Order: sequence, then C-alpha cells, then structure tokens
Amino acid sequence: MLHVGLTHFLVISIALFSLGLYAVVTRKNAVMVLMGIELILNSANINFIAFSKFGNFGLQGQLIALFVIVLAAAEAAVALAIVLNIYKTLANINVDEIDSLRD
Amino acid sequence: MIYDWLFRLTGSETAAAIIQSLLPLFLFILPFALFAVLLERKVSAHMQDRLGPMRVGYHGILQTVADIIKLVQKEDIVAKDNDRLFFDLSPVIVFTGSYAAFAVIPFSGIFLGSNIDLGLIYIVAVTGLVVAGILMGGWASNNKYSLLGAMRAAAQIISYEIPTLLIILVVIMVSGTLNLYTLSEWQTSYFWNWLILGGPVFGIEKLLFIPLMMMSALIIFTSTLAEVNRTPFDIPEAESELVSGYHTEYSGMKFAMFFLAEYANMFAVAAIVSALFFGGFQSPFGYLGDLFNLPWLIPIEQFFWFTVKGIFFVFVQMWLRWTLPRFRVDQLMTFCWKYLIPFAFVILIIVGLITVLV
Amino acid sequence: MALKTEEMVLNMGPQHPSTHGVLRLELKLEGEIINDVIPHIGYLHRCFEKHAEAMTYPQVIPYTDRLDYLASMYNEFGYALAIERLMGIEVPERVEYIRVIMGEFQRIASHLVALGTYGADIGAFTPFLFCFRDRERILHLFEITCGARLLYNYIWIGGLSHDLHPDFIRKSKEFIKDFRPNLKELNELLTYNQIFIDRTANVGILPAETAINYGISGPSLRGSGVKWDIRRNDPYSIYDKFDFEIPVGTGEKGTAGDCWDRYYVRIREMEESLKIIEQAIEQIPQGDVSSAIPRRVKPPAGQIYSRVETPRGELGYFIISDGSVNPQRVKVRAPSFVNLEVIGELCKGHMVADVIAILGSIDIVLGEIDR
Amino acid sequence: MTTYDIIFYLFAAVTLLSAFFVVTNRNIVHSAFYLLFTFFGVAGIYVMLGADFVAIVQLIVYVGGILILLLFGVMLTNKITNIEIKTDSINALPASIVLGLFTGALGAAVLNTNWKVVESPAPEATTTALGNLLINEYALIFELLGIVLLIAMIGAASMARK
Amino acid sequence: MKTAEEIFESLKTKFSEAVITLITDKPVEAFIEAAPMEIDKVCLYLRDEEGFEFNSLMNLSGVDDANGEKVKDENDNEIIKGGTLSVYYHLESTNLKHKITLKVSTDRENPEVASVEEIWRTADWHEREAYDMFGIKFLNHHNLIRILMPYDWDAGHPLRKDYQNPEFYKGMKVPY
Amino acid sequence: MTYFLKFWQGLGTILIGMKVTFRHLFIPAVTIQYPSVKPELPERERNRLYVNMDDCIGCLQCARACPVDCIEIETVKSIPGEDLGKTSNGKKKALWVTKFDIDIAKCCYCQLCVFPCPTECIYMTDVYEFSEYERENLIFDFVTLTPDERQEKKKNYEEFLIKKEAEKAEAARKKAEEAAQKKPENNKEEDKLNDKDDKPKEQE
Amino acid sequence: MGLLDKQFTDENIIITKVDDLLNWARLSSLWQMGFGLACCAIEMMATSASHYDFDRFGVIPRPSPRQSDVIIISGTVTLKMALRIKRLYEQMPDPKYVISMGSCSNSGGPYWEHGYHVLKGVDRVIPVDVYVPGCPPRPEALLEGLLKLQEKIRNESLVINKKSA
Amino acid sequence: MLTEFGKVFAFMLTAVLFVVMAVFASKLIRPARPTTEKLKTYECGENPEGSPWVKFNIRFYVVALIFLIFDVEVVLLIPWALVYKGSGIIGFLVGAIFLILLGLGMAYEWRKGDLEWARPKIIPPVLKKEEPPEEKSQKELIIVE
Ligand code: SF4
Ligand code: SF4
Ligand code: SF4
Repeated sequence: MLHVGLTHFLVISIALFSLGLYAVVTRKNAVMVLMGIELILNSANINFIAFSKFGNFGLQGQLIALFVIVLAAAEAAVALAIVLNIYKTLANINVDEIDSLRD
Repeated sequence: MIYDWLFRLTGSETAAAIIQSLLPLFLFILPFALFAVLLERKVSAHMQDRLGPMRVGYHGILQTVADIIKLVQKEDIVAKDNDRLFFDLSPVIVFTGSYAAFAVIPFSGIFLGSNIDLGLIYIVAVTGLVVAGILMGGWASNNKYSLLGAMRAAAQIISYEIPTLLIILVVIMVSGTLNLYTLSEWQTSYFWNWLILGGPVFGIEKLLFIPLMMMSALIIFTSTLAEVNRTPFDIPEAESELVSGYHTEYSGMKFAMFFLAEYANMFAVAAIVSALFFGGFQSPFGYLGDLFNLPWLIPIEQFFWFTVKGIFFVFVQMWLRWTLPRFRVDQLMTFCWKYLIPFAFVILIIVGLITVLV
Repeated sequence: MALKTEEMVLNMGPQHPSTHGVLRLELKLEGEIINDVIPHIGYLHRCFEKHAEAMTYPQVIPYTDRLDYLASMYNEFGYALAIERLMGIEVPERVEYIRVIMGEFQRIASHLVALGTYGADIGAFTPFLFCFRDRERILHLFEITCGARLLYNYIWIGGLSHDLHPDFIRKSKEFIKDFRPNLKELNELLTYNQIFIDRTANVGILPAETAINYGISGPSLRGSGVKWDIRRNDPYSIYDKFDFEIPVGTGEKGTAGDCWDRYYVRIREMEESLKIIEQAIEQIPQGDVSSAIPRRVKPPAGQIYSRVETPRGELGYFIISDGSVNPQRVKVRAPSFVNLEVIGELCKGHMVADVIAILGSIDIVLGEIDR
Repeated sequence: MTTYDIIFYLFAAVTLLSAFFVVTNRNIVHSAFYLLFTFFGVAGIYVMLGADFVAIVQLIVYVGGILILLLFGVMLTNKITNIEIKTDSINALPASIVLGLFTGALGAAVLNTNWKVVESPAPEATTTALGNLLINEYALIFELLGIVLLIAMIGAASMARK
Repeated sequence: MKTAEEIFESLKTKFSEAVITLITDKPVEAFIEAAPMEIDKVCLYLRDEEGFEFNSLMNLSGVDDANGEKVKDENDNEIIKGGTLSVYYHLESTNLKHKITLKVSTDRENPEVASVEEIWRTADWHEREAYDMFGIKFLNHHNLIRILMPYDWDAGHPLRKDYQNPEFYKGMKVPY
Repeated sequence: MTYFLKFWQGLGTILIGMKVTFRHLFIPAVTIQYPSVKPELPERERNRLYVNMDDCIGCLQCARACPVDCIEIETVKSIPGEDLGKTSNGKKKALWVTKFDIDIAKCCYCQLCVFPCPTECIYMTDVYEFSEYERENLIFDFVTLTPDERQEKKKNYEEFLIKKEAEKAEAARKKAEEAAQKKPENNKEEDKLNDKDDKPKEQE
Repeated sequence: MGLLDKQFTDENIIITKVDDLLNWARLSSLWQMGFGLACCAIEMMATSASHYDFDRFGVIPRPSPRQSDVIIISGTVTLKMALRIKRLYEQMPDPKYVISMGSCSNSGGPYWEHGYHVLKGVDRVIPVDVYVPGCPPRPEALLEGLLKLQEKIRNESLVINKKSA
Repeated sequence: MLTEFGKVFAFMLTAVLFVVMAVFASKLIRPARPTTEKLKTYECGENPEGSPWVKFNIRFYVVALIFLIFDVEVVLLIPWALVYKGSGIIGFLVGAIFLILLGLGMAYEWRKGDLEWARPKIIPPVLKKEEPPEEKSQKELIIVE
C-alpha cells in the first residue's frame, strides 16, 4: 500500500474536502467560509487531475482543473466583494448573523 | 549538463540534485550578493564623488564579509507583540521564493538547475511566494510601518506582475517556447539574433519586431524593477516615510536573509531580462571555442557572457537607484495600470497580428 | 469609497529619517490619506531665551548661532543689527559689505542643505551629496575667515571678530565660477526630473492669502507668489545698494504655491545670492572691521523689534533692555516656528508621502523652532 | 519506497496538516497564512500527477492571487483593534461527527472501489497539448470563461467601489 | 504708510482712552498700550479697517516685566509678588507697508488676555508659547496647551523671572 | 496627448539624469581619506583651547567673558618675597594660579575667552583629535604646578593672611564702626572702576 | 545562550582567534542609526557626505534601530527627548555602542548652566562608549571618535580579565 | 533519474535549509539580552499607540481584485500563445476575442476610475472669513486636557 497510486490521491482529496466542508459548516466568519470553499475546490481539482492521469481521459481532466481554478478566482473575487459590501453596511461578517438582508 | 556529470560522480540522483541545488547558492548567489552589495556601495559612492568602503581589505573588498559576520553576531529581537511563528517563517519563505527562481535560470549551456518546460512562468509563480512571505513578515511584526510597507509591497508586486506576464506572453508568441533554456538557445549566438533586435527571424517581420521588442524590453525591465522594489519603485521600504518598510522589526540574521533575498532577486530579474531579450547566455559575437575548435571552452564563455549581462543589468538597476527620486504610491499604481499594461497590451495584439499575417 | 472611518495614528518622529531633526508629527490617517497632522515640537527646546537673560549682550551671540544652525551667520547678523539699532551704532562700510557677503554665502549654504535633503526625502540621494559637496566649499570659506565650520560667532555687535582672510576674495570667486555649472547639473538631475515634478507639483498648495495670515515668510511665502522680501521691502544694512531679483513662485509646473515652486524659488535665490556676492566683492572698500565695537555693551532702556531675511524667512529679534548689561527679554521670532504652523492645514487630504514632500519644502530647522 | 513516494508523503503531509490548521486555527490571519502551505502542497501534488502547467497556474493564481486577495479581504474586514481576530466555530462537535462519518463513508468507498487504472504516460508537453485542446475543442468554453471573468471583474469592482 | 501717532489718532475715535494709550517716552519705538480684554477687538479693527490693513502679525511675545516686589517664600526661594506680565504684538501691513506695536499688561497672579488667534492664525502657536513660558492665559484660544515644554511639566513657567527648576524630571536629574 | 507627452518627458529627463550620474562615475572623488591624509587646517582654526601658563597672570578676564562658564580659575596671591617672573609681553605676575580647569566637554568653541586676555596666553589650537572614553578626561588642567605645590602656595598665603590678620586685628577693632560705614561706598567705587576699565580684579 | 553571552575564564588560541574575527567584523561594519538631534547632526551629515565619507569605514545609516549597531547622539538632549533616546537605544540589538558627539551630549555643553530643559550629558540615561568633544566636532573629529570606538571594540574579549595585549 | 521538477524541489529545500542553518548558526553566537523596552514595538521612539492593524485603503483590495482577474486571464492565454500559430488566423481569433474581452474590462475599470489610487481632490487651505470676536458673548479659557 505504500506505493503511491490513485487511491492515495483520492484519500488526500477526501481529507481536504472534509476539512473544507468542516470549515464551511462550522465557521462563522464569511472569509473563513470562503477559505473552506477554496479547500473544497482544491480537493476537487486533485480528483480531476488524478483521474486525468490514472483514468483514460487524456488531458481533459487537467483542462477542467484549469477551468475550475479560473472559476475559483472569479468566485473568490466576487464573493469577497460581496463580503466587503456586507461588512460595509453591517460592520459584521458573521454569516449566521447576517439576516438583515431580508429587509 | 552539470547534473549528469554530478550523477555520474556521486552515483545517486538525490545527492546529485542536492549538490546541484547548492551550487548556485555557494558558487553564485552568496558571492554575488557579497559582490553586489559592495558594487552597490562603490557605484553609489563614485556617482556621488565619494569613495565608498575603503578600510576593510583593499578598497573595502571585505566590507560585506564583515557585514555578514557582524549580522551573525547581532541579537535577534522578537518583540513581545510579534507573532513568533510567522515572524520566523517570513524570511524563510521570502528567501525560498527568491532562491527558487534560480532553479531555472540558464547560466550557460550546461549549468542550469532544472530544465523545466515552464521556466518562464515558473519564475512568475515563485514571486507569489515572496509576496506571501512579505505580507507574513509585515503582519507578524505588529508594527505600523511594517504592515503598511508590506501591504504596499504586496500591492506593488502583484500589480507589476501583470505587465511582466503580458510581455512574457509576447515572448512566448514570438518564440513559441516557455523554456528558458530553449529560449536562450533559440536566440543563437550573434547579437542580431537577440530578441530585442527581433530575434532570429528575417525580412519584414524583423523590421516590424525591432521597435516592438525594444518597447517590450523596456517594459519588462521596468516592471521587474518594481517587483524587486528598487528605486524608483522602492516605496514599500521608503525610508523617508516608512522607516524601512516590512523589515523594520527584523534584526540580525533574519534581516540578513531579507537582504540576501533582495540582492538575489536583483540578479534574478536581471537574468530574466537578459534571457528574454538579450540572448541569455549567448555571446554577442560568436564563440572563441568555435573558432579554435575547443568545445569545452564554450560553456565557460557562455557563463561569462551570462554573468556579464546579468551584472550589467544589475548595474543599470543601481544606476537608476542613485539617479532617480521615488514615486508616490498612487503614481506607482497609475504608472503600472495606465502606462505599462496598456502598452504591453497593444504590443501583444500587434505582435499577434504580425505573427499571423506576415 | 467610505468604509467606516477608523483613524490610525501614526507617529512620524522624533526619530525619523525625514523629519529634519526631532520633530514629531502625529498623523491621523484614514488608509493612507491624512486627516490631520499634529506637530509636536519642543524636543530640542534649549532654553535660548532664558540663556539670553543670563548673558551679557555679546555673550548671547554664540547662542544665537545655535538657533538656526544652518544659517548661523544670519542669526548673528540679525542680532547684531538689533543691538546696533538699539544703541545707535554706526558700523563701518567694510563691515557691512563683509556681513552681506557672509550672509549671502550662508544663504546659499543653507539652501543647499534644504534642497539636498529635500531631494533625499523624495528619494534621490545623489543630489543630496552633491549639495553637501558644494556646501563644503562655502564652509571652507567661512573656516578660513573665522576658524569655525558651522557656528561662527563672527558677526559681533558693531563689527566682526576677524577681517577677511587674504585668500577669501580669490577663493570665493573660484567658488562662484564652479558653482554655476553645478547648479545647472542639480537642475538636470533633480529639478526637471519628471518623477520629481510629479511628486512635488500640485502638492501642498499654499495660497497667498492664507500664507500671509499664517505669517509665513521667506521662500515659502515667495513660493506662493508674494513678492515679499525684507531685503527689499524693509531694507537693512546695505541691501539697497545691490541689484537683485526677488524670485517668486509662478506655478510653472503646477499651481502657484506648491512644493515645486517653493523648491524652485530656492534654486533661483541661490543665483540671486551669487549676483549679490559678485557685486559686493566688486565694491568692497578697505577699512577696519573692529573700530566700532563698543567696549562695553549697555544699551539704553527700551525695546526694539528688528528683523532680517534669513534663508528661512523673517527672523525677528524682540529685545527689551532695562539698561543693564543683560537683556531683560530676548524673544526670537523664528521663521521656521511660524512656517511650520501651517503644516496641519497644508497636509489635509494628502498622502503620507506628501507629508514629507511638504515638510521638506517648508524647510524647517528644529533649532530655531524649539529654541 | 522510492523517492517519488517519499516526496508524495511529504507533500501530502504538508497539505493536510496545514489544511487542518487552516480549519482549526482561531486566528483568521493565521488561517490565511496556513492556506499558503496548503496551496503549495496541492501544487506539489499536481506536479506529482504530471500536471505541471496546472501546478504552476495553481501557484500563480492561488498563492499569488487568491491568497493575497483573501489576506487583503481579512485585513479590510476585521478589526484587530478591539478584539483578537478570532473566528468562532459553531456546532463544532455535531459537525465533526457528521463529517467524520461522511468522510469515513467516502474513504471506504474510495478504498473499496476497484478503480480501473490506466496510467497514461505523462505527456511531454502538457502546455502545448492543453493549448491545442483549448483552441480546437474548447474554444467556446474558453471565450465563455473570458466573459465570466469580465463580468466577475466588473461586478466585483463595482461592488467594492460602492 | 502711517506712523504710530497717526494710527493712535484714528483709533481714538473708535475706542475710548481707557482702552488704549499711546506710549512714546521709551526710545526707538512708540507703541500703543491696550486693555487686555479688548485687544482682540482692537486687532480685528486694525486688520479689517481700510487704511490700516494690518494683515500680518509678525510677532507676539510674552514678557515678564519683573516689576513686582521680591519676597522670599517658605523655602527661601526668591519669588516675585505682584506686578505685571505683558504681551507685545507687532503688526505689519504688507500692502501699505506700515508697522505698529501693541502692548497689553495683565496681572501677574492671574494673567488673562483675549486671544487673537482667530484674527491671525499665526498667533496660535505664539500664544501657546507665551502660555508655556509665562503662564499667560489666552481666553478663547482653542487649544491652549504647552508647546515647547513636555506636556506633563508641572514645575511652572520657565521664563518667569522667579522660576525654580525642579531637581528631578521622570527620574532624570535636571541640574548639572 | 499629455498622456504620451508625459511619458516621453519622463523618459527623457530620466536619461538626462542618468547621463549626469554616469559622468560622475569618472570624476575623481573629492573625499579626503582622513586618518591617512590629514587636511591642513587654516591658521584661524578654532579647536581645543590651550593656555600658556607661563604667561597667565590669573586675571580672570577669560573666565568672565566665557558665556558657558566652563573655565574655572583659582588664584592665590603671592606672598611678599616670592618672584613669579614676567610674562612674555612684560607684565608682572602677582598671582599663583592654583587651578585653571577648562571643561572642554562644555566649551562651545566660541573664542570669546581669547580676545580679552591681556597677555594673549589663552588661544585656540587646531587640535581636534581628542576623543575620550571617559568624560572626566575632558576636563583639562593647565596648571603647571604640581598638586603639592598648589597646596603649598595656598597654605603659604593662608599663613600669611593669618599673620596679617593678627597684625591688623587690633587696628581693625579700633576702627570697627568706621569700617562698617565705609564698606558700601567702597563697593560702589569698585563697580565704577570695573565699568570704566578692564583692570584685573583681585581675587580673594 | 549564544557564544557572546558566555564568559571564558582562561584564554586559549581558539578563543583569541574567534575573538579577533568577531571583533574585526563588528568594528568594520558599524551601522549607524540615522538619527540627528541638533547642530551636531549637520556635521554628522557632513561626515557622511562626499568630503569625509563615513561609508569608507563601513558606516551606513539605517533608519531602524533594529538593524543598527551604533547610535551617535549628535546634539542637545532635552528632557523631552531623553526618554525617547533611551527607548531607541534599548531597542537596538546587542552588541551596541554609543558615541556621544559634541559638548551638548557630553555634558549639556553651553546649556549646562541655565538649561532648565536640557539633560546635562547623555550618559545620564544611556552608557556612552566614546565622547567626541567639539561644538560641533569637526567631521574629522567624529571620524577620530569612530576610530577610538573601533579601537575599543578591538580590545573587547570573551575572556574575562584578558591579559592586556 | 530525478525529474526536472524534482530538481526545483531540491532548490527550495536547499533554500529553506540554508536559512534555517544560518539562523541557527547565528543563534550559537549571538547574545540574547532582552529587556522590556527592547521587546516593545518600534515606533520612532514613541510608545506605540493602538494596534497597527487598522483600516487600510480599500484600494489595496481593488488592486488585488483586478490583478487576480487579469492574472487568471493571462495565465489562460499562455497555452494559447504557445500554439495559436499552428491554427492560423482562427487560432489567433480565439485568443484575440479573449484578449479584447480583457481589454474591455480594463477600459471599463479605467473609465470607472478603479485604476486610480484614491487620492482625493486636494483643496488648498483658503481662509474663511471668521466671525468677528464681538459675536462671541463672553471670553473664557478653553481648557484642553
Ligand atoms: S571658547 Fe567660548 S565656551 Fe570655550 S572657554 Fe572660551 S569662551 Fe568659554
Ligand atoms: S585672561 Fe589670560 S591672563 Fe587672564 S586668567 Fe585668562 S588666560 Fe590668564
Ligand atoms: S554641541 Fe554645540 S554644535 Fe553640538 S548640538 Fe550642542 S550646541 Fe550644537
């Protein structure tokens, strides 16, 4: 089991995913939540690339990982802008306290 | 390649890699940093009608050695409010980031650390580490000047990364490679094949390329200058405002590491400029080795030319530093976003058109 | 873009490379924008006025040197002039000429420091050293005359401590010849550099009205376009005998009254000073320099406010004498003290880097601010 | 164990440990700095998977871009002046139990599946190949991404400007 | 151009003799003495009135007249009782090129003078200095704190003639 | 258009500046290499004070002129019969100078003490290299007498005084009332004397 | 605990050699804290300027105390400033040195008698290694003071009671 | 045989080791004499007031944001730049459209002033004619703490 193969990468991916999810679920700070999302995206990317190497998909896995990275960047930019906006209006970025958006 | 030779010598690839990675450090960066600091002081001194270090060794050649030995002895202060872990980590990361760039710099045909295919953008990638390291140091120092300096440094470095990347894109479009070694090889010997003079292409294309490439060289030189925080772009450590920027709180050896990283960086960017536009390790006039049929001479010549070019650009950096005042932070940003980037952008499109149409 | 305002207080000084000494500026920042600047002075308060009360009149002179230590000659000049007016002493022609020559040399030397350090503040180090290199030659002229480099105790009440050195005239002519090209070089290197212009033009604009109300004087006032120079408007000594211009700021690169104007006024003033020196050297009469020195300085009871135009502006001495050998009160109206006051107004809305540009363009000397 | 394996475990350790710190550290700036190591480790893993271009893009975009953006975001939105910048966790215990179970299930699934491994030889020039893919097969997506980025930039900037 | 006498003549029409007096017996310069509480009005008038236009305050200085009687206090230090502190104002008009000196005298024990800080902004620091050095209180000054001495200096106002220097300041020995 | 103009202007002025600095690279430095090359100082140089004690008559003019009060002189009258010699310009010395300390760490090198000296024995030299590790070493003692001699002179004079006192005591007792009245007048006269002339004042 | 914190009781050849090397490095690279107080500061600047060129001795001004080795107290130390100077001095990392330049910082100088706000000698707040007299000292005098300081460093030793060389 | 990236990794390891060794070597030599003042944060000799970490210019953030998007776009263009010549004019157009989108975004930001580092319009200090002091009812000593 020591020789590194696909499963190893998948395990890492899973671990990263869970950690990311944990952050998303438990942390109140919106920026923290964002970080969790980045972790999740990274874990997904590991999967894509691992399969691109070990599965028979050619380079498409890598390409999709690339797209994911691009989207992650866009997402981070927009999400942080939103966080900032919320912060500006509410001076607070605790996700569970932000409910005044309703009105 | 040095690596193969080392491999044969030691018989172990890890050992070979380690030795090889140590080579630039001890053969080049440390001596170079020592030399560059002295050079800087001497150049500035003579530009200002002074003499510079004179009393340590003949004309002060041991000055930087003394500086380093002294820095080793200095107490290392970690202030009460500093964030110990990251305060200590920051110099490591900054130095690693600067040093890692040397891995792909082709010093000569046989002396290059790693011939990865993505050398060009790899160099850009590792500067990301430097930015993070600087921010880390600035934040962990818990000092207003440091933090402000670090924020400025980060904003400046990332901003100027864009023109650098754009010009690298231009180079990729013209040369069709991302590999620094191939790129240097491609601009074969003789200076008219250098990219700044249009590269090894001929006819109308070359004529069209020359002004564009000159502009590009200017832009990338300027923006790399800004990335290593040299005057006129040295606002992050502008001593007249922010004392000494993000390393205000650092003392002793950790400060020395920042110092070393700065000079290593200076050479790294000089090397990039020369590798991209000035033929890298290629000699401008053909090789003596070719002339006399002594193949072993060629790498040495190449190393010589590379060093000469590198040092020349380092000299230009110093020259600028001791001539110019510094920008203000908003002007710096304006200069990047409103001059360099649009220019690079236009060049990019024109080059694309030329390559496709001509 | 208004995030909730939260002011950051940043101390600049007392130990800071570019506060020109031990000034402390408390910057109230919002981001990098200055909301307010509060100068804290007094870190060099050396109790001059108390000392003056304890000294005899001639003994005060070494202390006046130490007020504006970049322009000691002029401080002595002003003080000697005040006492001479109070006592009604006529000084010989030659003394007047030598005083003017020394004063103008001092003006050049002082401006050189101001311009050099200003360059260094903006980030250009080489001009700084060039300026000091030229200044060194002026100091040499002073040194051969009176033996000291910085604090001279040269101009005495009613006369001078020494006559000119035999080499003085020759050496100063040489200096003037060499200095003109150097000045041109400084212009090339710094004054017309686009970065420098960008850093200084349109920064720290001081309108003339405000300047007068704030009592600004000297090159800082003239930078705002006010043609006001005590050498002209209230002539003392023999300044009315010379032909010289009063440069004022015109807003050549930006708006009148900005930092670049204040800087450039100094450059042009150096040229004018050279002119004055040349004329004075031409006309200087022979004579004795110590004949009018009173043996015992004991002015009549009374008070006088006498002022001269130092490199930094209007230096006034307000002296009350009670008829004894010690003055009852010597108040110095120090130009830098008054000029610095405006910095809070000037810096509002600028950035941190501009504070340095503005401060440097006002050209303060802490010695006379704190006294 | 070959060198390859050792290096893999190294990167895996760096990635997971730092990710763990990211998630558990109470100081958000620390979290952000730990994220640097996570990203770096992930880039290393990409390299081990033969995706050198993606690895470098990871470095450029994540370390040089997103991380800095996050840090700036943190510095803009948190007041360190009054309180230590600590971020609270909510429902840490139930979340970890549920997630633990979830992870276990996933892990079991992964370990027990018999993946059909066809190790494709690492292509020599991934970048060129990617370029070709991009131009020929995914040209539309490529342009779409351009539009997405354009919108993101305009949107984010105008939002931040407000 | 106006001399002190002319200025005094025209001032007399606006202010009563109780407020201002002309003093000419001292050599060199004649000056006008005004009442400490009215000085701001006088100054404003001088600044704004056509024909005067004193737009610049060259100098403002506090003076210890030392005209009280010298007594010994319990620690055998000589202190001055009674007498006056004065403030001199030197005004100038940059347009009309004339100058005038004003003087106010105020009681030494409770020196209070109206502030002219709003008339000429330059007076701000001058007045703070006079406060710092002599303890003259300028009424209506917006920020009357010490300027040259440390803000927490509690040993009095050093330019008064009977000032005694403390032995220690924050653990540092002050006398030689 | 100003957009491009500014760019070119910037480039141009930068190049001009670079030309200037490059030229200076080859201009010989003006530096004086101090410890190996010591510049010749002008003859009016004002540095450390020196007192030629052979000429000093102990008149205290210098100490009184000094604004800083950093000269401390103590003199003892010679007793009759002692010959102190003459100064080089022919003045007769009448006082033993038992203490002539200049605290060079306080001196402000203003030269005010030099001019009033009647025998020109205090003057400024061009010695400037006298840094010290200890502050005490900066107090210069110019007296040529050994400490023992100084003590001796003081003692001599005291003994002489006591003798004189004893002689005078009786006479004084007789004129006690008169003397008390006369004293203030004497002082006034002395003051006047000082105003008019810089005659050396005797020191008790 | 670093080597420099240790004290050896007896001398041997290695320690002497190490001593010499370390001392040599320290004395050749005295970075000065860029800090001026009064008139003497101008002469200090003149010393760094072209004619005298501090850089020849390896002295360069550092803006931050954390990176400087020597603080030159150049001018009048007032009571208001004294505590700041003390703090700045304390914030320098060991080993550190102090040069007191000019009469004022030596002893209060011309202000020693009536200066109610002048600290009479900077040695009342921080330990001074070399006193450079003068008002202001000529640049050469400051250089000489620096040479004296170098001499002092050269004689420092890890050995207690080093036999005089 | 180590891959090329392996060598890069070796470089990084060397760098880290070098720094660690250097700092460690200095630890063997340097003294450690902390005092309370020494461990205080430096602020020009003053006592530091408040935390350094306060509101920063929003510009930093906007710059990082625009940079990020640009960065991503340029990075995406790199594979294209390598190969576009092979596909002739079509290949170029693919990238060119992308580039033009990039340019559009840039132009937009420029127009909107996001490329400007915030520098408010500076109003020179002009005198305002103040109320004549007579208006003030009484004179009093304003005490400032
Ligand atoms: S030079 Fe000046 S300060 Fe020095 S002893 Fe003579 S009079 Fe006194
Ligand atoms: S003035 Fe001259 S003679 Fe008189 S005490 Fe001084 S040194 Fe001696
Ligand atoms: S010693 Fe003299 S020159 Fe130096 S600061 Fe004091 S007064 Fe000024």
